[in-house]
Amino acid sequence: MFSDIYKVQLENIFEGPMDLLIYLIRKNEVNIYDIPISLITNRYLEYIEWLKAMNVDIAGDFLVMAATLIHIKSRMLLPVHEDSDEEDPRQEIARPLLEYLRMKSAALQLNERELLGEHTFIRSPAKTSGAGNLQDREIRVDLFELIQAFQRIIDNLSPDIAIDVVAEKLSIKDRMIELIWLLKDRGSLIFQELILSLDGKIEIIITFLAILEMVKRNAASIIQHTDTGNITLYLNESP
Amino acid sequence: MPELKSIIESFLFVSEEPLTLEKMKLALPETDVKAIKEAIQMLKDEYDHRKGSICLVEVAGGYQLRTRPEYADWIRKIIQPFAQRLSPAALETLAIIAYKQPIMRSDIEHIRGVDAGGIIRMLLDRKLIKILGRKEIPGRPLIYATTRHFLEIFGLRDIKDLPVPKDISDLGKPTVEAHEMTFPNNFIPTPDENT
Amino acid sequence: MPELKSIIESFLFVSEEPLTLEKMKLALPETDVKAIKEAIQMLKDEYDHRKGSICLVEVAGGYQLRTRPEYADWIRKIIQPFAQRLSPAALETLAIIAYKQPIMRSDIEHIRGVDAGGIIRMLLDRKLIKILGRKEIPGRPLIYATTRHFLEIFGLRDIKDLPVPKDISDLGKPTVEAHEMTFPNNFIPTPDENT
Repeated sequence: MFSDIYKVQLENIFEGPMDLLIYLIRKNEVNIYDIPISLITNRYLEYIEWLKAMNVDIAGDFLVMAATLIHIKSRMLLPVHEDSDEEDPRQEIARPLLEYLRMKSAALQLNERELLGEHTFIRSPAKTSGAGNLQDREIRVDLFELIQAFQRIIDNLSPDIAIDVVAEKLSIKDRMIELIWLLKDRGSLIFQELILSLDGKIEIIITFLAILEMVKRNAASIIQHTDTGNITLYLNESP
Repeated sequence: MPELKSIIESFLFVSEEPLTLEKMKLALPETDVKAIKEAIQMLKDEYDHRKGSICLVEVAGGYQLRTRPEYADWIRKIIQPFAQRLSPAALETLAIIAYKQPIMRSDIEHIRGVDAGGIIRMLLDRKLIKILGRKEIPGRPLIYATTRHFLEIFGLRDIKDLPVPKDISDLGKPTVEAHEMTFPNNFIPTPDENT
Repeated sequence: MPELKSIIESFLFVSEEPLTLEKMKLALPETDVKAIKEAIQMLKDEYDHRKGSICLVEVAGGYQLRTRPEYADWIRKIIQPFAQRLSPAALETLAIIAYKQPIMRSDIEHIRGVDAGGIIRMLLDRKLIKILGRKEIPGRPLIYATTRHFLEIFGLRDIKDLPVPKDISDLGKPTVEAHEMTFPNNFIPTPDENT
């Protein structure tokens, strides 16, 4: 039960490794452009160890950061040539830290604004107002609502109805089967008309490939009319 | 403390329904009813004097800010082009067509379990869906698909961009928020349920 | 015909969301945009002059009537906003999306160093952000951006109106308690010393 309490506390205090790192940098009053990497790494690891000792679940992110710090520390130990233009290994951590701090300050600035619903209020006009001509009204809806609507349907679906969540992908094979089926029904298909009835580039390409495959397999023949230029697709009699 | 008259004005501005004297008194426990009444009268006079489009009326046992009747014709012009929301039923039907297109009406009805004729017609009218052709099966039923306008409405370049429920479930559960900043719900327009 | 200024006032009074110049122009086809703009300015001056509880603000690409901040405490006595709060983590995520949009989830997580799924979903639910589409890279991840509602809530005219984030390198003195992890506002920005 105790571990549960600590778990909650850890998440409240340090939401992620960046927060912990910033805390340690502040606590030790060090310059972010000149981080004493071994001090901070040691403190960081001590903290992780302490958390482990307290039986707290540590998110993987914290361990990744520990590895990053250790890596930087080891790189700092390597001799560096005076005139080398290799950047300070600590940049690897300083840069994201600064970026994170910038975003933190941006969040604070957002929070300091006069917020609608907190500092300032608008009218909530009566819902009865204005029926208008529905036809002309624009629609206000967003994608998230559409997905949620679909999710709702899936959730409420009785188990005997199975539907694929992912939009169906056309396969050349399926298209061939469809074409054969169409040809059996109609006898022939005019290529131009067939293409016009399709929706989207992918469908046209798939259909085209399906026709080529059928001709290659000798399942269908293509004949172009000399006068009209129409290309007609016929089904070959199966042997 | 701001002027009583202005405080009352702010109350009337944010209230959805006519505001009673009792409610105002509750929000202003240290002010007596007589002073509130006087302030309301002053405010009413001010609105009348100013000759703007808004007036203060006594209605349904309370007070309310309203537009003057002379502006009704103008207001109808601005209300009309206002964005409309799709009903949950329409949204669900649209979602089925979007994700399962090309699809026959009977399949839509099979999935939703109810008649879809009216909604399909409405979606056709609104140019959100189109008739793609007929399915070559007995009865040659019409098949439906979404339109270019649909993509525009949802800001999609291509139907392939349509996020699937998995994209959302991958995000996990929404975090429960319990800190600092207040965001009232009651100012976020709620969907019209009356399509 | 009533005064243009008053017609616009009636439009603003009945609108659910910030009203754009374009929409006003559509409702007033015979009036030119310049005249509409002038009338809006006159109305704004009038509201400022009158010193009531209401003001006219330019926000989210449009215009809106709002109560003045001084009245917030009073208003909360008359209406109970269903307080929904944004945690510091949610605010940070929102800030990252606002400043870096359009942005993928992985980029958000890279900056904050933690999973962002739950918060993204909550921000979507609250209509502060939206799915903009997919990025054309392997896996075609969803990309996110802020909404108009975000601008409306935070009182921003447009996304360019966002305050410039300060470069912070001086982390200040540590606070005694780890709980007070939020940073003081009075950081002195020092020049970027990156080499």
